[in-house]
Amino acid sequence: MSRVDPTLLHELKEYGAVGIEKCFNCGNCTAICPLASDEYPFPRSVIRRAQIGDKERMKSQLDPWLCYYCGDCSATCPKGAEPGETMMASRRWLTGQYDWTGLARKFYTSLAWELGSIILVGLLVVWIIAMFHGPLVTERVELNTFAPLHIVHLADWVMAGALVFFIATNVLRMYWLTMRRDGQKIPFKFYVTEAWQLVLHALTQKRWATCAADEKDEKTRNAKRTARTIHLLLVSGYGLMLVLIIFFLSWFQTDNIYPLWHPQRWLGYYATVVLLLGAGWALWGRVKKEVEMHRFSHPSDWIFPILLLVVTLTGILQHAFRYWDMPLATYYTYVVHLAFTAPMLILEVPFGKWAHLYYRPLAVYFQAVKEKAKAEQQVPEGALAAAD
Amino acid sequence: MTTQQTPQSRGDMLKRLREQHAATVERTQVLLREQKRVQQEICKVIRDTPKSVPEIAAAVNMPANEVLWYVASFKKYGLLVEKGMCADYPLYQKAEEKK
Amino acid sequence: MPEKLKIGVYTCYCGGNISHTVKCEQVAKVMESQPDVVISRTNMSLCSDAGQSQIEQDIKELGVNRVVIGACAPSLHEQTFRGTVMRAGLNPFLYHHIGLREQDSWVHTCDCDGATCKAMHLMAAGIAKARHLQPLEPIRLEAEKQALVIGGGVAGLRAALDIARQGLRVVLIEKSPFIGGRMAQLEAVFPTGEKARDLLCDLVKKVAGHPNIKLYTQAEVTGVTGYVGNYGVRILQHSRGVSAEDAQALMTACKKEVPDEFNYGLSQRKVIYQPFEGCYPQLPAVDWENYQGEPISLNGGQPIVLEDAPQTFDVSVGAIVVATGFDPYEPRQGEYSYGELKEVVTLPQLIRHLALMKSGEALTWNGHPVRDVALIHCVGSREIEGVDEPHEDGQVNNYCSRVCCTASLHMAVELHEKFPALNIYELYQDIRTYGRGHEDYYRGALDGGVRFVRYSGEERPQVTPAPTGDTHPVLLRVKDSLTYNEELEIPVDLVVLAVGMVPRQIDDLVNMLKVSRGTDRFLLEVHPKLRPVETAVNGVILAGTAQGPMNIQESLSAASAAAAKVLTLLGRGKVELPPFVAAVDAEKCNGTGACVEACQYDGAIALQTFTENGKEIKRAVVTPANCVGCGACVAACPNRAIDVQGWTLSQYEAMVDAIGMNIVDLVEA
Amino acid sequence: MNNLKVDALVIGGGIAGMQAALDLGDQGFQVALVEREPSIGGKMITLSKVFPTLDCCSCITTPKMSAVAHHPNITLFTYCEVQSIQESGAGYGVAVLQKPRYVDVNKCTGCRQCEYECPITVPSTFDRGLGAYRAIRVPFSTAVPQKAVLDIDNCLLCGKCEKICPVEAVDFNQQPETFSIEATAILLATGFELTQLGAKKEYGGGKLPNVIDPLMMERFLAPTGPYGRVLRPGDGMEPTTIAYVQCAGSRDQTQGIEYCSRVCCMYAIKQAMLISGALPMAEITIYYMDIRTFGKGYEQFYQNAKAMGVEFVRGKVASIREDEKHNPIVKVELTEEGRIIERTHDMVILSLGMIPTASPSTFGLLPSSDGFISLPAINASPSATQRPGIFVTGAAGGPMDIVDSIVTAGAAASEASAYIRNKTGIGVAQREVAYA
Repeated sequence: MSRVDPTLLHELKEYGAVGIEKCFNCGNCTAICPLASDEYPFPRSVIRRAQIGDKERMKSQLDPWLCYYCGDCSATCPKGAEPGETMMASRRWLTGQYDWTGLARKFYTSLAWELGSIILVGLLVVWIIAMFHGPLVTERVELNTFAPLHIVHLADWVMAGALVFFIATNVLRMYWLTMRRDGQKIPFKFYVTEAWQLVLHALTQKRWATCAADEKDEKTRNAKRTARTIHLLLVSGYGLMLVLIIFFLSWFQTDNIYPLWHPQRWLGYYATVVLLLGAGWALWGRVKKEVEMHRFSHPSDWIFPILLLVVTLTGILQHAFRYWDMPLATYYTYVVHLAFTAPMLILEVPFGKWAHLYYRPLAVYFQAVKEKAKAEQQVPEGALAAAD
Repeated sequence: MTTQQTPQSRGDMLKRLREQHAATVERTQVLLREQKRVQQEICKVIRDTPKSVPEIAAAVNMPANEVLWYVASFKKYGLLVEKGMCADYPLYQKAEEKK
Repeated sequence: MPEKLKIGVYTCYCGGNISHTVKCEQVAKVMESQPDVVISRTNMSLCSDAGQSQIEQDIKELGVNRVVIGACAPSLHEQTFRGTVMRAGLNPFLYHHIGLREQDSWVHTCDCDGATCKAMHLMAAGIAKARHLQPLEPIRLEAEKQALVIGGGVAGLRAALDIARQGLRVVLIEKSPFIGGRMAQLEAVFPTGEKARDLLCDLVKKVAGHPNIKLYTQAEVTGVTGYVGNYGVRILQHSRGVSAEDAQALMTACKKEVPDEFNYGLSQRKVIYQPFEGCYPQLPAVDWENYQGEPISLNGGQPIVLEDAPQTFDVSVGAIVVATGFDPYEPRQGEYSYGELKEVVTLPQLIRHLALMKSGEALTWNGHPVRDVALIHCVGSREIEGVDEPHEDGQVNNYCSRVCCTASLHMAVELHEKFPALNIYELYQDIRTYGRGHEDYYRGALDGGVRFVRYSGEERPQVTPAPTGDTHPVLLRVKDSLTYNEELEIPVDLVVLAVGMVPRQIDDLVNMLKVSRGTDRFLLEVHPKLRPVETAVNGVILAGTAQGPMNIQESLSAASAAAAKVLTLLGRGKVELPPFVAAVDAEKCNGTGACVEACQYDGAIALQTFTENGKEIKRAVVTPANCVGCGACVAACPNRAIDVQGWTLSQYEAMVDAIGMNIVDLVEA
Repeated sequence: MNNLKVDALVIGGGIAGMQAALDLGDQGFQVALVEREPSIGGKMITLSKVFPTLDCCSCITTPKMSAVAHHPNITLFTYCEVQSIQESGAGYGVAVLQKPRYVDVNKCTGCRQCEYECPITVPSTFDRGLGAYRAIRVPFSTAVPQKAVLDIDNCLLCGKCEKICPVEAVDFNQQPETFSIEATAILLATGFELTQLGAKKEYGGGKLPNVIDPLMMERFLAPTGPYGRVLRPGDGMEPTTIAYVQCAGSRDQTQGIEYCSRVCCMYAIKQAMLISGALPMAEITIYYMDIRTFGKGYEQFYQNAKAMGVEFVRGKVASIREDEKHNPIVKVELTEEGRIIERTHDMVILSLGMIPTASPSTFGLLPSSDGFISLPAINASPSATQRPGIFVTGAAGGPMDIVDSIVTAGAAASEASAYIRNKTGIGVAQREVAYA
């Protein structure tokens, strides 16, 4: 028995849901979806919970994360209810629900909050550097003098620590809401045996391939494949960058110019190219609105790729200035670069759009764990029946 | 309106019309040959034993839906008759020639 | 010298309906050998043009002078073939129709041989009868070029106007003191959003101003005699009670108030009243039922007691259009807590409630603001036997009322537009927005954020008072199939029941007109496709919701179609009745009077005194127009002096003999 | 051809047009009926049986066709197309094109010898392409008029038909002719077409051989159908599991048709019942969103079908593919359970929607947003159009079933007769009425 709550629909609209009220529950979206299943009959499961305002179920369901927004549902919806966009908005809403600080909710529902916080963190970075930077060597580029590596690295680790903290606590909440609420007993062993799924899906987004494989229309299929490939490249780009910066900062914040064969050069260039490609593609797509997933854009859909693009561009510039031996330009670009990088990482990763980086694979992992547990529960019953 | 014509003038008129509708006539002549060929083939297959549409299709190497269309047409114009069922498929056999 | 009998026999395949069971070719073959048969044929579809032409040809070329057809039910195509026979120059009653489909092939689908044998018997009996057929002439009577329309709602008005503007006279009677019917109680109408009363006013103006229409309000039918073309209808009309001079004063002075049925009891009205502004006739009327002789003081003067002086008069009409309309279903006490919880209302009530509100006023009910409202569909409709409680007559309303879905979505859209903050729920089984522009209301409601909850007729929603301390006064419980059959609780301030349509209480009229009702209790047409607005009683035509649920557009169409039928019937001032009526053989009748006693129909048969050879003798005389040909007199006559034409005893005997024949003899005959 | 002056011109010889013509003719008006096909009868004559009474369709239609043909006040023009409507005098001047039949209708007796002689077989449009007829033929067995028509586009011009014709009716010299009809009032009964079978690509209509339209199914169920029994068109198998996909051409924004086509629920249920009769072992599933059985006796009809074992599944079918045996596989969410199923059927019928046959602009009328003729006074005078004296009946004025079409035919006839009387000043009494 659940009590109908008319407010949830309005709440979701604040998170950018469009057309959700138009849905007359025909089930077309769920049946056309290549990823939906009996256990996860989305998008309609999500739409329906939203329509009747079943907040508890909304919070505890994994469904929104299992969708990669291929857009089949929206393209074929007889009522123009944009189920795909409802899934997108539900992911934002869920991010807000998992986040205990309340910041995610603020960021998604208020552009002022989001932009304000980004600017604030950016200015803070500028202020800190302005206050505590080392001497400005103008004869040649000496970045490590301007911003001593060990301090930056320390700040890096502190930031990483904070990120880990926020992510871990939010993930714990996600785990609590999705895995513990429905009373299903899940043996711990499955969390271990299925852990590989987490890694696999985080790295490959394997399920996304199903969306394209099911598509009959060649043009749409190619578009879907391209979307996944570019997204994969993008992920590899910032994943790589993150690893490089956190563990190999000394390669990057350096006054040396490495030879081309050095990983700093080719790994850096690779990451830069795919980041440019990915962020640019996302933004260009949102301008053109040709494919389903880009027809509607919430502010958060713009801000994250813009930040990514700016960070990449400032990174390139900084690299170029050092190459051309322009000390001041290098230092200033460095400050600007950090002023964008810091808010992007601090705000977008735990509280913003970037959070889907870990929520989605986690959901796939949780789904796998649940299925294993369910299968195990069912087997003895079947076995008993057979024994009878 | 029709006027009484001699056989001679009729022949001339048809000839003239065939020239006028040359493209249609050419196309329908091809169609006629094809239809005759299919008719002969199908009739050969079902002359002695009744067969179902998929069986005929396999024998004449044509898509089953096209064979069915021919079968329906032959049935309508008395070229074949239904002769019982085999599982879910009705069987068809060539009708006996009317004298 | 009697002409030589030449019988043509036709066995119809009925497009397979008969031939799938009956071996028609065998039947035809056997019939060929029956005496006097000159031709026996089969046909895939005898009623088709080709089939009919064949019969015509045989009559003309082979000299066939008796036609026997074995086909569908005579009710379907006897008339068709009479026309065929007549076109070929033969008397149309020299033809006999055998219902091979209904009486044989449809009831013996599993027994082909038996059915074929039965068909042979039936056909042989038909041939036997045909040998005794005599030419008959239909009874031709002058028809009154005037029609009666019963009911002054939108259908009645439209039918009256359509008949009148083509030159026939119309008597339009309305039971209540004002015309307009249910449509007057509506506000905006779908799918256009026009004002109902504006549309109605236009129509009323045309009707009221038409020279061919006589309008009687507060009038009802108290007796019907006669037959198509010549109905005598007795009408009782109550008096208005007030005159143009004293009406306003009396209305002001009148103190007694009763619940106003125009607003479904949401307001009070005086017993001298006008239901709404712009009503027609404008003159107020006295509600005699509730007035009950209470004295009224005019300007402090002597109290006056108004008196009803009902008048009775007769009208002669050729046809009667029944446009008695519908009543909104009145839920039972306790049905969805109706009558128990103040927060449960019907949709018509809500329409009136909104109409009574001032513009810009917030929506309240019973003094409390309404924040959440639920509309429940199919109340009093689509009821299921064994699940829903039967009504007084033991039946359930198992039909769909057709208009409630669109009406309630229309309401939802209107509520959303007027009160955007309102949360609206629609509890439905199937959304049936079938008509042009209707689906737009469904879309409009969805776009407006109306929540839809789908229940099953097997488990209707529960309306209960909310536990104390709840945020809302009413709690709905419903198993929602859109949410995977989970049970939902919906707290609301107001529950609106989208009630269906039920026929008006017109038992007296139905009995007087001898029309029949369908299983849904609405009046029954002859055939939904062949004669969709006619009843089985010749000259009694249906218009609008008396026949079944309809919306305004459909009522108008049905009314116009009814008018077309009346015009076809009465347009030429003559009607023809079938000649199958009793006929007395003067030679055999000796005036026992048994027939008169047996007759159930007024003025159909009577004893008259004749002077013959100086002796006064009594004999029965039939008035064909009043006789229905039931045959009661035939059975009563001890002298076999009466026969029903076309169904004489000798014909029956011949048929029975043929039926009783051994099949072998039949085949070898 | 001489110009004709009539009281009313009915355009379209389907059930609505025929009924309107009969209603007017019975009242004594002179009526012309123009039909573009070689026979009147419209869509209804192609049907098997009709809901909710399950009368055989030809039992209702053929007598009406015959009545129209024999009515002394009705002049019938078949194989004719209305080209334009101009206001003229007290009414309208209508230009009509008589298409050449290449057969002299005055001579032809409908003996069909030409049809048997003709060497070319072509798909029969009467059987929606699944049956066959010859290039010269009587369109169907109950056609009115029962006259042959030659399809010149598929003709060999071999002259065999001309030679065999016992009455020398075949006339290759016929040319299209235009004539005009002057009418005081016009009744539009141009009817409907089904939406395209392939319009929704997810359903594979037109590509998958065993996914068909409902009028095809009507032909299979009709006793005069192409196979004489119910077989699936892919390979002639008697189907045992049959599915109906409701709203396959209606209530779907992606197809540009948001309205309800009103008849599909009932015809699907009716066909299901008829199939159950013809193939007692058949399992029939109807996939639907809302069952709209709103008419008189319709709800009971639906309940009877349920009781007979027809399965009703709530869910809009998302896609149809086929297996290697051309069995269509339907994918749908069982919305009441939240399960997604893929179910294999032998045959799938797409319950396509209704769209208008003729563009309203042909008659100088504006279409409504749904494409049908707009009805400016829907709640006052439902058959009136924007032009005075032009009335609409049947499905030309929106999707409609036969029962409603017949009622609107009566209504349009009533409106038209009042209009004609008003225009010509002829009252009922003065009118010299000829009766059948």
